[in-house]
Amino acid sequence: MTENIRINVHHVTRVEGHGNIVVDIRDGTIEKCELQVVETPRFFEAMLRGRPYNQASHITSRICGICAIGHATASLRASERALQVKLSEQTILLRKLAFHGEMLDSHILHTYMLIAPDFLGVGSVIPLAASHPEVVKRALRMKKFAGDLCQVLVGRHTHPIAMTVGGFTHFPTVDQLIELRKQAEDLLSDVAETVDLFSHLPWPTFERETEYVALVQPDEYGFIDGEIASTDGYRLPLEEYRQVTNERLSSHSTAKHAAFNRPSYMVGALARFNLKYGQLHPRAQSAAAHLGLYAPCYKPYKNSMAQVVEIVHCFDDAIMLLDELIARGVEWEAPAPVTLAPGARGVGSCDVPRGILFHEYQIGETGLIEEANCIIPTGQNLANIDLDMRALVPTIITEAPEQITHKMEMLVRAYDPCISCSTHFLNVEFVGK
Amino acid sequence: MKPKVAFFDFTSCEGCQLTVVDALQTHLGLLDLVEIVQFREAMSERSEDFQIAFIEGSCTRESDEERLRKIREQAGVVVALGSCAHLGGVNTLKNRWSIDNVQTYVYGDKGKKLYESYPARPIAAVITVDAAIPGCPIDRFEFLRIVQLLLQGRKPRLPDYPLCVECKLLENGCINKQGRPCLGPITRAGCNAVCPSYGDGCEGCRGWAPEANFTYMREILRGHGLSDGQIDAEFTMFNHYQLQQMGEKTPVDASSLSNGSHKPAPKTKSKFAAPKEA
Amino acid sequence: MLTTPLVNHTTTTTPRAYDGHTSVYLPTVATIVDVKDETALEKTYTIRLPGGQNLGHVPGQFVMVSVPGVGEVPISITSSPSRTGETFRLTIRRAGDVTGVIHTLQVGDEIGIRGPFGRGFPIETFRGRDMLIAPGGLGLAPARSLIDQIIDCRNDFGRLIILYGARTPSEILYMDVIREWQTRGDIELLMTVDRPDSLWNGHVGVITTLFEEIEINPYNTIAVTIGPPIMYRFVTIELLGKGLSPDQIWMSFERRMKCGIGKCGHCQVNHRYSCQEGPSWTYAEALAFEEAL
Amino acid sequence: MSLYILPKEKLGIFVEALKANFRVVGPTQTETGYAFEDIDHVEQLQLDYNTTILPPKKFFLPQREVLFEFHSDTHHDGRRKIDVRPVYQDVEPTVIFGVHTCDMNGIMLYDKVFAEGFRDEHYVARREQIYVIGVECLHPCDEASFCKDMGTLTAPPIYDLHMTDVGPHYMVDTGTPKGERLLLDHIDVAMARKEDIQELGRVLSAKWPQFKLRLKISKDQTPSLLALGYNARIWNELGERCLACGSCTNVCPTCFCFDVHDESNINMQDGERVRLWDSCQLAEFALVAGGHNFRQTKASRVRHRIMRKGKYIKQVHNLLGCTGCGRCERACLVNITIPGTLNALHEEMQLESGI
Ligand SMILES: Cc1cc2nc3c(=O)[nH]c(=O)nc-3n(C[C@H](O)[C@H](O)[C@H](O)COP(=O)(O)OP(=O)(O)OC[C@H]3O[C@@H](n4cnc5c(N)ncnc54)[C@H](O)[C@@H]3O)c2cc1C
Ligand code: SF4
Ligand code: SF4
Ligand code: SF4
Repeated sequence: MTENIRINVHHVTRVEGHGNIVVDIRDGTIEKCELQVVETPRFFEAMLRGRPYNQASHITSRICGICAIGHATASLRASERALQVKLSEQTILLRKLAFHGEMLDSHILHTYMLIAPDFLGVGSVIPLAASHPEVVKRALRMKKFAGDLCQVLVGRHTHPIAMTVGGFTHFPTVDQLIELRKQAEDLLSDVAETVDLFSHLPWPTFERETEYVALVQPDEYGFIDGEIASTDGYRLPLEEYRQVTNERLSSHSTAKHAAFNRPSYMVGALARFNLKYGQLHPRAQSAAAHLGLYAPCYKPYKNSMAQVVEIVHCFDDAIMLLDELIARGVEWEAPAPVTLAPGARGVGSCDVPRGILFHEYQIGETGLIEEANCIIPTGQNLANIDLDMRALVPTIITEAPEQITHKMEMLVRAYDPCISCSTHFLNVEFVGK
Repeated sequence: MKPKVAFFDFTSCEGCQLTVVDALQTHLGLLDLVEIVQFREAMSERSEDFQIAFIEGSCTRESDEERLRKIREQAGVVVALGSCAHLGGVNTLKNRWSIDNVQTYVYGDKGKKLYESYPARPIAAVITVDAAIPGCPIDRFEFLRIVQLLLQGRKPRLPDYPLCVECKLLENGCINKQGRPCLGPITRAGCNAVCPSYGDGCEGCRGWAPEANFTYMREILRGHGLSDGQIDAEFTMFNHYQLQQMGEKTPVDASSLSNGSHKPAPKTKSKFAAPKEA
Repeated sequence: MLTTPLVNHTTTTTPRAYDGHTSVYLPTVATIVDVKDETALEKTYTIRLPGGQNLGHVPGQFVMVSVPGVGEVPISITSSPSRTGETFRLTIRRAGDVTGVIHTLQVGDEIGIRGPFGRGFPIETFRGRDMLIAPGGLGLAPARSLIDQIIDCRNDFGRLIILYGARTPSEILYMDVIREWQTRGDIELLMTVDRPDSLWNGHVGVITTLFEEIEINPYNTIAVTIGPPIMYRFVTIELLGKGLSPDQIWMSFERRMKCGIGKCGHCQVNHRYSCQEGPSWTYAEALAFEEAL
Repeated sequence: MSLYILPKEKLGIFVEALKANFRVVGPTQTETGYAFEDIDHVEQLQLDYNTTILPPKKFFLPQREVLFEFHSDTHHDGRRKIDVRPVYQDVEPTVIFGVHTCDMNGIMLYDKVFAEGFRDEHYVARREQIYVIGVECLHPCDEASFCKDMGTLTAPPIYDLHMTDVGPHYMVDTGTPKGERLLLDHIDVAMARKEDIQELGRVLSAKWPQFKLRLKISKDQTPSLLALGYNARIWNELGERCLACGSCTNVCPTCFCFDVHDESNINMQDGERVRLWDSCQLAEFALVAGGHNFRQTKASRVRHRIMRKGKYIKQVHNLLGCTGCGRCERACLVNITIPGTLNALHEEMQLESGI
């Protein structure tokens, strides 16, 4: 039995952003066990002050290259709710479809390129391409669809172009949608093989129950708008998100930790799965069964498994949306009008690959943003990661330090942390509140 | 022997590295030409022995300077990857206020001292940079072209004409002609006018074209009914640092900048200097 | 071999061959048979076309030299037609992308050649005249084609005066050949450098200072000056001062070129395409267009 | 040649019949205006349209055109070997519908530039397969056009077919034997009768008064006006304003300057030499190695463009370089226009000479 262990993983790899894992065990007791976020702070909320509202989605998509469409969507929803914009049905359909593009891109990247190498015993996707070429090729085919979907709808995945307050500035042609539909259809066998691949991996069994929080919608397993729900039974409208996120500062990270009813909670694919398993597309439900994933699941490593389930779900949902759009045709629409008023406020929220994301803006009469607040999923997960690590360490303490390190890294990676995003947090007391 | 390349990130969204990953997916042959020895976002293997360093992100704190200098010492060629590294980019929006102001706004009075920060700047403000791949995010085809040029031992060149050239070749309806702002006429081409092609005006993420005519760009935007403040907001989305730098020597709308003549312009204070805190 | 192209453009149809025609833009693949270092910046390449085919040029013309993957550049032919059998020579300065890569090529390597292009010097009309040739710097490369041609039928011409200016002694081209010219006895050759080194004991100063040292018959002299714009402008003034009329003064205009066949527009001097109607022009012709001088 | 009558309701049949054998392109409506695009259904074809953003020159000289493919390789003996193979891009039987008379003048110039002198086989190969179907302009496109000034309101003799809308039907003039065959092979049409020809005459003479003149001088005077005005003040004023964005030349039906460069594939051995549209308004156009730029200032570049339009091209090809289509005026964001410039130059020259 090891009495003293010091682990210091400087800049965890295969995650987005810079984080260090620090574990310090003396005489068998954990002195320190934390994920330190060392990403440079970026101050997006501060930057937004004084900018025209229609720039906000373009500025905030730059918070994160992986969840760029997510940030843009949350930002647009915040402005739109503040400015009382009524979206057309077509806009809503196109937004959902673009969102699936990002969800797929991110989940495929994470499961195949960042997680799979751990299980298949290689350091990264580059040797994986040599050892398991068919796996990598399949991932690339699926990722290409995700990329094409984003490109056709909004110009590109990283920093979408065509999304604007009230609608879109560019529309796909029906021919392009038909082409995408065909592409998706052709990939269904790849999707099935993906499920199969991940059902055979040796998933760690570590388990720790916590509170799971996600957005819920009445009639779908959706990602945009809705209500905040928790596995502890709470339901809140978006406007009251502060009650959930409750951020507090932490001295070991430039991101702020969040706590709702317990010391920590988890957001992301597993949280969504636990909360709304019943709303998944049938094929996604059977994929979950094939993977052996049942709600509720308290195994954080299986967050990646829930992502695989969501890949299936998003594929099917994208095909449904494509069918609907192809059937109704796509019209060029001018963005819906805005109503400017003094001190208009709005909260926009969506459940991005890594969990719930909130943007809140106050927009002045001239259309300039007066106050802004953004709460990022990884920020909400940090406290939970720390607690998971503390619970994990005693169970593996007898293993070799490299093993321990590896398992810790895998745990952090399972959360698919988007550290560069997480370095934004509030403290803003809105004036007049 | 294949040249060894490494990727580094500073303050950024990692979207440019993601674009590199995309480029590797579509052009796997790139791996036959170079050996990637460090790429934290995508791989765990790591080596400090490299010749070409691609650096993403701006420098936003003093302690990052040391890391940058280390990379510079090791690398034969340093390439700024994307707007943040090349221009300072969107990170420089915070430079409109004092650091204390933004720190307090985001972290509160108690938290602000916890995290180090200083005005954001391009990496060229800290170390010598041999080439830049502009864009937010970078264009994957330009990335591949520039890698090729480096491998041929040529000096990477960027288009030195405005975006409108590419936009016209694509036969897009002009955004400015529709009365909406587009910075195409003063922005360096190379992205294949992707924003106007998707119906949105260019925001200048690739930096200014060498002959950018700010005076008349302002006139055009005024014609759309934009106030000077709104025009500044348009100009500064990615280029706040550049405008600030120019502000020390020349006013942003000095006509002397616009006509290819290089006579020095009169000294005036930048319009883009940080506003006073309320 | 199939590789993904590096451009995000698509062509509307698959390119297909247009049978029976050759493209004017398609270079002939030629072989480098000799490389000679001239100065730190210039090398002379001897090039052989397939089957040793004769280039068929006149002095003052140029070829377009291609390095596939890098580009194509105009280069004057430095060998004279009288000495061009199965090979011809180019002297190339390392000035940028294409020329930089050319400098890495070696004997046996292949390059692309198109041409010869342009209007050369109408050497037939020079017969019987005194020739004053005043090249500056790299201008000696195209001038040498003319000089060698004259030497090879030396009796057809009157005096042959060469005034050559280089920036420094180390930048002097073809030193071995120049020594030969100096010893022949039928060439009056004066050289100058702008900046001498410790070994230089010749003339110092810009090329125009050499004019003080020569007497010419203004009625029977044809002058040819090739060099950078700043240089030929001053040389022209000297020549006019010596009593030459504008149509007795020939010069060469080098502009950016992309096609060599009068279409791409880059080399235009007012309405004239210097790749076609030039690069050799008389001063009298040049006077008619503002952009020339 | 001969005149035929094509009833309007038969246009669709004609287009469909052509589509069996040809790529058919024509003016279509876009979000912001009109553009020449492939015609999939006849409803897309807009024969009464305002000038497109890009002229039909894009079918004659594509924006990006592969000239040849290359392969370069290092041989086992260490020698660098190269291989080249010409490519003729976009060579396919194409019918271009609805070409305005101004744009036909542009095509006429292109034919001189590319098919005469050194024959550009890439152009000629494509050109030989293109059928031009013109359409008579019966009213001005908008205030930007000045075709009447430039004498381009009548069709030049380069069309294969030329259509005039005379109400219930189009009168179709066959300009070439191959045009006539194209028509007769694809649709059943009657020859025009005497009264049809009279009707055509009425329509044609009714159109002229609707077109305004914008130039203060006649087009034949532009070369001499420009010769006089080489050193005019106006060039500096325009140079100040110009954005050097190249839009004016890219949209111009008579601009044909191009750049050539090499694009290598990722393996760095195979690649293509391509030609791309270039613009004399861009800084690099006349720049040479070593840094000397023969047209350093924007003023000198604006002047070069106007000189080409009104003088140089005329000197070289005996056709004016401007068709009065007004595209450059529509594209320019700082209002630099051909009529405006020529008129201002005319005024400046008059003032100078004290008239
Ligand atoms: C008629 C003529 C004859 C010439 N003869 C010689 C000679 O004998 N020896 C010699 O060393 N050089 C000669 N030059 C100059 C030579 O063409 C340039 O040095 C060369 O084009 C530089 O190309 P680069 O790619 O190396 O440089 P870069 O600076 O990388 O140029 C980029 C591109 O611009 C164009 N370009 C740049 N400079 C010139 C230029 N001066 N002329 C034409 N195009 C240019 C070319 O297409 C070139 O590929 C001649 C030029 C002309 C016009
Ligand atoms: S849309 Fe923008 S880039 Fe395109 S032509 Fe207009 S101003 Fe130029
Ligand atoms: S259009 Fe402008 S903002 Fe958009 S990618 Fe290009 S340079 Fe950047
Ligand atoms: S110069 Fe302008 S008006 Fe004349 S043909 Fe060209 S685009 Fe048309």
